[in-house]
Amino acid sequence: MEEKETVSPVPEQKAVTLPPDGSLLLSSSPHIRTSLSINKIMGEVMLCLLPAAVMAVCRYGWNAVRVIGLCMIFCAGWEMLWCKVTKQAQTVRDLSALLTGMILGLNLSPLLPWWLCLAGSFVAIVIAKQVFGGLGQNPFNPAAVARVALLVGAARPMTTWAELPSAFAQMDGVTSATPLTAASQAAAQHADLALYNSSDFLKNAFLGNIGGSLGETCTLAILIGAAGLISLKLIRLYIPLAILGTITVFVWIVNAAAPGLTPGPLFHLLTGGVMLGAFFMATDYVTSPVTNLGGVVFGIGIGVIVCVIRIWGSFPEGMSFAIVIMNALVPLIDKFCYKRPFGWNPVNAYQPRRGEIK
Amino acid sequence: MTNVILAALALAILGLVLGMLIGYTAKRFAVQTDPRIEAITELLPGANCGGCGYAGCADYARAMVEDGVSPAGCAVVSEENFQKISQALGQDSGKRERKVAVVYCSGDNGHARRVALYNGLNDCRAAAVLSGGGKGCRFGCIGLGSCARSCQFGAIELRNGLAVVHPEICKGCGKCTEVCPRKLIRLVSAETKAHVYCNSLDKGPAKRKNCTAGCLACRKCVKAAPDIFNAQGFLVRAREGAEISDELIASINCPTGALQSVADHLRSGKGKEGAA
Amino acid sequence: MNSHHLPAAPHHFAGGIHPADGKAMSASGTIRIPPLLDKYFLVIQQNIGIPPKLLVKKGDPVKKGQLIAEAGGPISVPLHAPTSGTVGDTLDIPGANGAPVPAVEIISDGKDEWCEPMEPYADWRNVSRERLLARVKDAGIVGMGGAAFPTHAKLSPPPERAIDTLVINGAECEPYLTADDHLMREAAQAVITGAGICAKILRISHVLIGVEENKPEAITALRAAAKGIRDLSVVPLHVRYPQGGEKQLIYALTGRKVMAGGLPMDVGCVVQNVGTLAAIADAVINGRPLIERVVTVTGSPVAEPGNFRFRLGTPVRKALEFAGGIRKEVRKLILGGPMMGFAQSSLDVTVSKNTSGILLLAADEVRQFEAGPCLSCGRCVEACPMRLLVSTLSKVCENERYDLADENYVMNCLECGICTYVCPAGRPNVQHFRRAKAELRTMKRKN
Amino acid sequence: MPSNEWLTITVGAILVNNIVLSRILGICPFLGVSKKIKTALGMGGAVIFVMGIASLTTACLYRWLLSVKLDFRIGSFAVQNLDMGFTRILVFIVVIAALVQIVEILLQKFSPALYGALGIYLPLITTNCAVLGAAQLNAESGRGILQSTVYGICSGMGFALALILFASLRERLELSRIPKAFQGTSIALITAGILALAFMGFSGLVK
Repeated sequence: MEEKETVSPVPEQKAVTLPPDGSLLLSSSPHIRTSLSINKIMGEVMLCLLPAAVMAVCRYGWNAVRVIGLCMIFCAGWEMLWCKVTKQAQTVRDLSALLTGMILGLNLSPLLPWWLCLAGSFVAIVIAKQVFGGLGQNPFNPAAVARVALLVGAARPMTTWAELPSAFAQMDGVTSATPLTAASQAAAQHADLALYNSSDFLKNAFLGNIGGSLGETCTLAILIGAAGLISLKLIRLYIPLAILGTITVFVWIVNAAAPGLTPGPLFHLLTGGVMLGAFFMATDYVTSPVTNLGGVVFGIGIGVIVCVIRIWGSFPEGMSFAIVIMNALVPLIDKFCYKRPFGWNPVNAYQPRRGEIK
Repeated sequence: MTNVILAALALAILGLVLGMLIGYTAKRFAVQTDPRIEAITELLPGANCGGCGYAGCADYARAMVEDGVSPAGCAVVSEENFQKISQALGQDSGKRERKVAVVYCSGDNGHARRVALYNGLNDCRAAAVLSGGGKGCRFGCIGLGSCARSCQFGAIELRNGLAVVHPEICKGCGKCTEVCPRKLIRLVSAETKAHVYCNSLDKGPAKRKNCTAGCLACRKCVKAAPDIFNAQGFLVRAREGAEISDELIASINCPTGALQSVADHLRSGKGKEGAA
Repeated sequence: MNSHHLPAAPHHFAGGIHPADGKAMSASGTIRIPPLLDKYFLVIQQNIGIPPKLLVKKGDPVKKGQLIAEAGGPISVPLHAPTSGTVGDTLDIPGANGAPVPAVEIISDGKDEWCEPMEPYADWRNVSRERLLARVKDAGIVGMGGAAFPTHAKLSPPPERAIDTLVINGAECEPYLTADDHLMREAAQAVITGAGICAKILRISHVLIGVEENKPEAITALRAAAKGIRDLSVVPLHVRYPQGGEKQLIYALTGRKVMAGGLPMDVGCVVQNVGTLAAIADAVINGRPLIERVVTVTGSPVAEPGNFRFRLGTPVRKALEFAGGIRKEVRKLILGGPMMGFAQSSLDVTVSKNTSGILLLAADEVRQFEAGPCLSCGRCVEACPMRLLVSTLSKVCENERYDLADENYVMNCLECGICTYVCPAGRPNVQHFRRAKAELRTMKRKN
Repeated sequence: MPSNEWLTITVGAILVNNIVLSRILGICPFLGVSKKIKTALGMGGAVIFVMGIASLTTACLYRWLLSVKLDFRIGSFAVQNLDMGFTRILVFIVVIAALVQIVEILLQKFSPALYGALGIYLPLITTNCAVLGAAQLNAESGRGILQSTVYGICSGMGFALALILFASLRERLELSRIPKAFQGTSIALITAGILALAFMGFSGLVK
């Protein structure tokens, strides 16, 4: 050992200015923390929703601005009002209410009257979130619950769509129904579904030239947003991939078993709220399982329920139903999909034996 | 008409048959329970505070009946019900002394020195291991209110960083004494009218540095009333259950105000909060 | 890398993070030796276990390295004077975890004279392992990585435990700290010698030294010092906190998993910190007890951050003076690293056998806990090296449902701090778990 | 759409016309015994058992006694074309009540832990509308005895499913900071409402 007995030159004794009495902060370890915060996360998710919102405005003009804006304002308003009435600290600054409003707005029809936006926001913020204790405590996705409530309670306004100024609208001849509704009607009448599997149609669906709720028509815009979510490390891919994969496989099997019952897998992936739901709603932290395995189970459940409702149910679209139903299962999934702690049951347990020791 | 009579008859027969069947099963598979357990459970307060050391009142009642545990373990039950329980158990009940909890500290934010800011769980036990949550005194009240939250009866008030027990509400269950990491809450006879509200075993100067309301062991009180007050090291304690008149306290005039009557202690905190 | 028929060594573990490490601040330069102080305040109990028994009284003259407290039991180590002089008062000073602890004051006479040294075993290979083990104990050596567990106890596993590997922890995964890094660079030979002594005591030859890849100089130095030693390998590890956690390190180096609630010896390993090894080498070869250690003094408010060889009992106030003083407002004073160290409220705490660092954080570097609502985002679950369901646990503990906390394996928590570091809601998870563990321990003791 | 009769009965009873979430029957035990998954499992099992047996018994009674015209004579007293169908509810209640009483006694004897956990709610199944409802629905839809039994069991399974789902949610809600005004039954009812809303998505799966 190279012992250094020589004393190195000492810096001249500078008086240590002590922090004043009682100003040192005492807290438990760790003493450093990530710069991430809740409102940062919410803001970034909203940023990722922007492409879809912009596309909605391009397609539907002021109506889109109106519905999305109203929902955001109403949601924030309800949150502020709730905090005021229950005399608790204002939580609107965590941006979660605005995000809920934005997602809700993107889930609605551009022609929805303002009072339904108000009611929907009330359901989302007050009934689905605040009565459960606010952010982080709600078992159900607020936007999905609001959409389900509106779908059930106000089916007509929710499914009335603007005239589509696109080439496809004329081609289809259906202006008041989404392709999903049209396809399910066509299937019920045993009509030919080839139209919905044509590459022309699918291209339109990908680019957003079809009818539907504000934010869910343009798959491309949603995928751009999803890429943002992933690159910002806001979501993990387990849930969306499980949903999309399940839908693909399920529809493929149904198609193989009973042709003519429903259009192909691509149709189901590109229409309706699947993309928006898979990337932005099912991945909601609060209401999805925390483990990766749980996420996969959750996603598979959503995929199956969506397909069942779409193919056999009386509602043409089942994404929000599926999300809310699977939300109810999350506590169970979390319970059963949790692998135990490190070293709990070592598969490759190593037990050295006496003879092995030199 | 015949139909109705027949229906009634048929139902009556059905009822009879089923009733007999139930009667038979009830006899055949009967389970014996002691009716006293239920009766005593009814008499207990039902707060399930756990002060007796059992999992709730029903469990305690079971223990009383089956294991012969004394009913005196429940501090909360009213005198009347206590007598009834003793009767039901066929035991001779003695007179119980009412006890209340006392927080032996008067170091609220106006008196105790803060050496650091505390940032973390709002819980005394968690703060106790972190240099005691920032107050300089390592014996005094941490002031995060774990005891107040543990009290089923809402008898503890957190006042300006100091827990204060309201003796008229306190049932003496002793839950707070277990929760307090500093062990400065004790159950004492409700008859004691004044206490030395300090728990610090530090030497005088060290105590003085950390708190302006601590007992400095000047022994003024011990000299005035040696039969009531006795000094243990650097801390004076009033004898439990001693008669201490307000005049005596006034004549002693404790220099730091650590010796206070219970009523004054309750009042003074309020006044200071208003001032702060 | 090794000839043993072991599970594949993964060189990393599941979970973990790499926080901004701030090591650059103190990484340059060499270990500095501070001048002698007038007074040292030696905390009497510097080891986990039984406190040692004080042998001196006020006014006694002492020499440097003289025994001033003897081991109080099997899990206890003696304590030695850091310099020559006289024994002063026995008084209470703030301890590292906040509670006051008894300490003895040593008033220096400025001569710094050594006492009669223990017999140097320069040729340690020919000394019996019993004598080596006794020397480790007599020199007062404890685990210097932080646990302060008496090393001689760790080196004498029960005979029914078969040990085949000595795992050496040079990972130093804690951000900001570079004490082990410097030690490995400057005293690599001592580390290797210490490893050899430990291996001899354990009657094994297989030694693995794990060093994170961000310390290339240390790896080079260790490899140079270990040249020609069969069965000893220096393994570069992924840079990932908590690579230096005992279980994580063993897994990364050998692929063996220590069972929950188990000890390294269950899988045939003994883990030692590099600082401990250097101290062992010094004790065996030079016959010197443990009276000083390398400490990193760092943080943005420190004028001249670096590594120092402090005598035990040096007050932090003095330590900061040696490091050039404070140049901006301090918000937090931490003994140890930022992830697992203890925040202090007083500058009167002293350097003890397990103090690896003195870290100051300025106001703008400290983000306070906010106890926001848990979003169940799963970042903590992803990062937990023990694979606990942290989000659920955190909520359970917040509600003081310790029964549920136990069901959710809270007792396996390492308190490494990752879950709290990554939490966007700023929840004080580690504190929750600490409290839950303490409550559960008392509950279990009662029953 | 699944045309198979059995599929209709099972899927219909479990999902589409879930006895709790769609028909809003049996709410009392649904709210009462859903605090813990463990008790919910026990209760679910009890309900499946009781509903199955009750459906079987009542279907037999209905098929062979209540829905047929009876002709009999006792001595000189002759009855012709006696239709006892109108006593259906009375008979069902009496039979189910007796059945549950017996089950309760047996449980107390053989599984005191489960008995303690189910507490007051076992007697509640005695006159539970869910059990009676299943019997009534069977009688109304004119199902055969086997179909009725299967329907009863599946309704019980639907109840158990809803109960377990709900219990797991409530275990989570227990850890939430629910405003005082909404704690307990009120939040449970809101949750049940949202669940019912979501289960409406299954409408149309069976006719």
